[in-house]
Amino acid sequence: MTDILSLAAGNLISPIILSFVLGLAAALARSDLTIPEAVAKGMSIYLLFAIGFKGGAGVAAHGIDGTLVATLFAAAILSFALPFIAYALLGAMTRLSPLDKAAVSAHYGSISIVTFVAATSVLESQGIASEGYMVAAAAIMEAPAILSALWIVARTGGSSRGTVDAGLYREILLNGSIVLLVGSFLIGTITGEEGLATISPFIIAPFQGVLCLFLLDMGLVAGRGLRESRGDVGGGAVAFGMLMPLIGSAFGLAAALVVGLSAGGAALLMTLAASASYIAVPAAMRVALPEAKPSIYLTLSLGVTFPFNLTVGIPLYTALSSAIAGG
Amino acid sequence: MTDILSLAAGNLISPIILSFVLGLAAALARSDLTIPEAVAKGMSIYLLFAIGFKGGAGVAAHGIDGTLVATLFAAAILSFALPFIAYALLGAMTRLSPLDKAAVSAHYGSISIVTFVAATSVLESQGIASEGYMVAAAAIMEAPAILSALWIVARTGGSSRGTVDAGLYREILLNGSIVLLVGSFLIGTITGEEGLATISPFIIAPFQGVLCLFLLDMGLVAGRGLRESRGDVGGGAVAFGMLMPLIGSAFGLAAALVVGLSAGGAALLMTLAASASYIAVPAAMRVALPEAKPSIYLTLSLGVTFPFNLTVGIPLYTALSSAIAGG
Amino acid sequence: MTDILSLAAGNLISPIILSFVLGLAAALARSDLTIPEAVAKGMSIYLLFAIGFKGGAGVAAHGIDGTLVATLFAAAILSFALPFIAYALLGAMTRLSPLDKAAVSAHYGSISIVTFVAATSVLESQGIASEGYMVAAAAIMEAPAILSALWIVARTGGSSRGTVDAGLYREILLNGSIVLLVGSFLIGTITGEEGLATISPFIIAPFQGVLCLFLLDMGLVAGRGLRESRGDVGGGAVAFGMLMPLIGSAFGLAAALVVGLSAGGAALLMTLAASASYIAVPAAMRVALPEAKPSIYLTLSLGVTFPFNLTVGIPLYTALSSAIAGG
Amino acid sequence: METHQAKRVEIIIEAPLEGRLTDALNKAGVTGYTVLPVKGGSGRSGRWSRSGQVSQGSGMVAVVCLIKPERLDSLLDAAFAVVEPHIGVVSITDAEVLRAERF
Amino acid sequence: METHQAKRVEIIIEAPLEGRLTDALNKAGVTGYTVLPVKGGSGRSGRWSRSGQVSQGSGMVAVVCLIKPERLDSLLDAAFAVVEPHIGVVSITDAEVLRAERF
Amino acid sequence: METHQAKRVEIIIEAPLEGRLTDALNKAGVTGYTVLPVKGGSGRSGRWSRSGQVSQGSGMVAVVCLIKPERLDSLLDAAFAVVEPHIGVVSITDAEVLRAERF
Ligand SMILES: Nc1ncnc2c1ncn2[C@@H]1O[C@H](COP(=O)(O)O)[C@@H](O)[C@H]1O
Ligand SMILES: Nc1ncnc2c1ncn2[C@@H]1O[C@H](COP(=O)(O)O)[C@@H](O)[C@H]1O
Ligand SMILES: Nc1ncnc2c1ncn2[C@@H]1O[C@H](COP(=O)(O)O)[C@@H](O)[C@H]1O
Ligand code: NA
Ligand code: NA
Ligand code: NA
Repeated sequence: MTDILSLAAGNLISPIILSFVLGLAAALARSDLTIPEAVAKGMSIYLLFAIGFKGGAGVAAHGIDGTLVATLFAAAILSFALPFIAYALLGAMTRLSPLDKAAVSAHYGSISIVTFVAATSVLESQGIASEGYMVAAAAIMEAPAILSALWIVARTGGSSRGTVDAGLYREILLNGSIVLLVGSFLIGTITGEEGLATISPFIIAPFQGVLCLFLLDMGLVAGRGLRESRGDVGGGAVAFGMLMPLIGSAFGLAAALVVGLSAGGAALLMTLAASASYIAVPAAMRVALPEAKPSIYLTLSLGVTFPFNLTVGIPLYTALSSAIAGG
Repeated sequence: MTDILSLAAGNLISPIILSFVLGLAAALARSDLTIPEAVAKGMSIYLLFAIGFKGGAGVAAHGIDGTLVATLFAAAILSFALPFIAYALLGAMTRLSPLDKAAVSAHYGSISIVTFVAATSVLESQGIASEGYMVAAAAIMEAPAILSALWIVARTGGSSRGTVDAGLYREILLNGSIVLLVGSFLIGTITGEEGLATISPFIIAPFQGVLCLFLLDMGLVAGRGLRESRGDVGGGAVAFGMLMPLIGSAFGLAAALVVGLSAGGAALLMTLAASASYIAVPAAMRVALPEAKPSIYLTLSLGVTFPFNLTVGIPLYTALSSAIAGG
Repeated sequence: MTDILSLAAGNLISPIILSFVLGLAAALARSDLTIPEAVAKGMSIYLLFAIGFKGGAGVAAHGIDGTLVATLFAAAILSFALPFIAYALLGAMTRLSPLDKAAVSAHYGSISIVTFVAATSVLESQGIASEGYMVAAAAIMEAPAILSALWIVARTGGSSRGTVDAGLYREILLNGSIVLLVGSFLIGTITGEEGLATISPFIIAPFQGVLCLFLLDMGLVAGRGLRESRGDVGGGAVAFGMLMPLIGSAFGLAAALVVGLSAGGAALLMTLAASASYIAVPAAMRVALPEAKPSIYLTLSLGVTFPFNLTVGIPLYTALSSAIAGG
Repeated sequence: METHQAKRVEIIIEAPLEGRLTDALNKAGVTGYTVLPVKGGSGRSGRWSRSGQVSQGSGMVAVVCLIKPERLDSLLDAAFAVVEPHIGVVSITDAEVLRAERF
Repeated sequence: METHQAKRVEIIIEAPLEGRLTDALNKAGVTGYTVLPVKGGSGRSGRWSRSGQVSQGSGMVAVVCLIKPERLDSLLDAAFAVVEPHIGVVSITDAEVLRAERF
Repeated sequence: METHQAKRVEIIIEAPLEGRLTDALNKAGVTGYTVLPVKGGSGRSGRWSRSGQVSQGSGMVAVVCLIKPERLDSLLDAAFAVVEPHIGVVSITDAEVLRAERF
């Protein structure tokens, strides 16, 4: 326990976390500090490309490990299953409408790639290795949760006037971040160490620094969201936003043990299961469940769960996985 | 021949090419992956600045070689002359209107700087040296082809209602990419190795990586263009888009031999002659020949010739120039 | 004197200065070269973050020196006082209206962070050390000058119909660049050398290169401003734009000697005092003194004083401070 | 200069629906429109702003259509079907255009 | 399709005043508006363009409000108080809107 | 609040022609206008979108002019001379403005 706490403290004063805190504080104090939308998108493209490529190069270096298929399968199952748990939990903890509950559930079954990235950099700084194909697991977990949420809406008779058509399914599956993550993972796998060598001064050396600026922006966006959505999100929902990642991570750990991942891989799967989407899922919800309130699902995902995972969650998952799945 | 093929294969699985392919595939599959316009422009400014500076620093390091003036002169002649060949070839191979033929010809006399950049990085990876002032040749080749095309239009009595005025000539000559390329070339020449040392962690180390993301965007743009212009571009035009670069490169090789360039320089002049503009010339055509269809000239330049040069052309030109001008 | 001149000459042919000159020349020649607004803002965020972080890490490494508080105090006094001198000088040298004089004065009491950044990189290239907390002095000097200018307007009975309200004060104090500079300074101080090590490939290695592109953009903006404001700014005002930095730097030097800064720190305080704002103050003037003409204050700040400091001022301040405060 | 009667329809809608709206317009025979970026706004669902948005889902766009008056109704029907469950707003203004043959 | 009378008010104003304008609109009970980015322009105070602007203070924005005709005056009063000392322009157009309950 | 009759002219044109259009407007005595960025669009020459455009030549812009009714014709003549061979569209709406002295 002391170990976990000291790890958490060490994590808390890293440039990454402090950059997030700076953004949060600036937004809450109503500073006019902003990062242009195009620059924020540019950084997110950089991070996706870099993390995908590194994962792929890792697979190329260490060969495809027997657990690859099992891991991807487990990841998909997690993403499908977690929304049901989230939905039930929201029913117990909040008074949200069925549509809002379904929309929130979709976010928690899916993943936040920047939380994943932050976890990989914590692992790196502690010298813990992890399977390169965890990136592919991340990509796989983006979409299934959305289907579960739509299924919940249909089953519970909650009728939305949104559009659920072939176009929507294509958009979900070919979402830019999935395509970029899978694509760069494949490029990394194909070009391997040699490919990585030619571009590592771009995708490895400056990675932590870009992550700082990106988290600064996440802090700004989260802070602005928190400021403008007071009232929509009650205490029960906030508690959900901190309990659900713990539950998710427990399932992630169980899946990692069943599959046989390394301690690092287990920490990453826990992080994925614990994290909540803030890009792919909100866009899909706008189309499919327009009556669900963005101020609820975005505030929970970005304003509560994301900082929770960044500060408390990741050190916890890392410590637990090392204790249980590790050597 | 086997050599060329294996070189081509090696080239094909580089991160650069695969990034382009990823973009192309994503666009054709109608993924919503996009790179913000501002980021794409920012990367192109970076690439122009870096390539110009490196060229200039190269000239500063190796001194101005007797062939400099002859090379620039030959480059200008190539740019003036190639549109006439392209125009005649288009007459034989397609049924395009005279205005469309003239507009397409202007593109093929001018150059694509990113094709040039890709060729320099292939040369580098094979350890083949080239003259730093090839960058200046690239800058010189941007504009003359436009004049030839306008002259063709005037001569063939094809009347366009576009505006050809002093403003247009200033825009063509002081086009942003020409100014940046020439300007950074001069800065590189003036500040030399010392200047390069202070900024090389910016313009050299991450260069290949930025090029990957830029080519990802080129793939996205080319793919989207291909998807939306089906029908405007027939089989004859597509064949032209692959034959013309070969013809252009033959003229480039001849010019390189006459001038006495090194094998690397010859490969670059071939690449320049083979490549087709997609920035400076389309903008000039919009003003000068508004009736010419952008869907034709952009599709040919970006959708056919650019990928052709990237995958087949550059390895071919490199191999040929090594065989003929080398050793 | 010869020393200063040769230093100035050495400074003049650095990539940084030449990039600025390139931008200026391109804009004056009416080239269409532009850097997208989002990219320019992204680079300025990068520079602020990097310079703040480095300053903070410097403080963490060398400990808080006794002169810290005195320096910050002196910086605030300078920023408060310089507008009064500027206002009097403008009265003697120009026929501007009282509101215009007040607005210009606010700019000269405040600071230009990119001038500061350029000075730090000149110091670095000459191996002159400086106090890390000079960054904090820069942040502190942004705002007080605005208050002085508003006070001058009130005192001289010049009535503006602009809005001076609590909102304005919050905007001035929580201006994005102040928040980012102070925030990253604190992060640097907290995470120290260890934090710096994780992100130095991002904030140190490519710094000079980014600065080149940023100065290219500054040149473009300054050149475009000069082109469009001819007539508004007379000879007297231009002379003010070159005399005022010299006067400011003299006060800066005096303050540095009183406080006991190192030669490097003195050069930076001189530069801060000599430089004129072009971000925070113009925005505040738009709100508070809308009748003051932006074409006057922006032309003086960006078109006259900024290039003056970059080319003549910084080498002069560095040489003087080394001669007087050094050794 | 000769001008012709037309309607200017402005539809402000969530960015993820832009494609669906323009597809619907195309199906209704409306092939001319221009899409403007939107920086921020406010409405019954609160205030929002584009800066720093990492999420593609959260922006809006403004689609402007110039159209012959007699075709207005089919445009509005098509647009309404897409906009209805969503948060966008639709406004119509009388306008005149040059070069009627284009609309 | 049924439409309702409305006014479309377009206010072009310096970016640093956007917040003050929308606050004033909110106070006047106008909670629906859309902000469009502006790329450049020209007026009595000369030409300007957004490209390469490093200064947040120097751009402009266009705020578009659709509003019930009877509420126009209070909107204009609120807007004018903010715009008056500044360089922006305000224009009003007759419009029709779908879904009147939203305005 | 007192308002004055005006015309709102909106010209959508290829970005490389923006400078020529505004120069022509200036020559015709029209010195007030605002340029809005355009994100994409569709017309007789097909669909296009700004995202990922590497080419400065391929975008469009919208130029909005508020002008006294009596000066409309000279504006349209000037604009039409530039727009005519190109693909842009021009629309005119009746409007009212505050502060007539500015137009
Ligand atoms: N009255 C209005 N005038 C202009 N734009 C509006 C208006 N009402 C809503 N909007 C725009 O439509 C978006 C969604 O509105 P709402 O559905 O009311 O939340 C807002 O963010 C605004 O951009
Ligand atoms: N007549 C007009 N039509 C459209 N926009 C205008 C007009 N006059 C001024 N503007 C806009 O308002 C800004 C400030 O105008 P001014 O106060 O006249 O300098 C200009 O830069 C334009 O963006
Ligand atoms: N009816 C229309 N309404 C609004 N914008 C249009 C219309 N027609 C064309 N445009 C715009 O003008 C551009 C060129 O149109 P076109 O010349 O028809 O290809 C399009 O890409 C649109 O941005
Ligand atoms: Na999850
Ligand atoms: Na060529
Ligand atoms: Na100063």
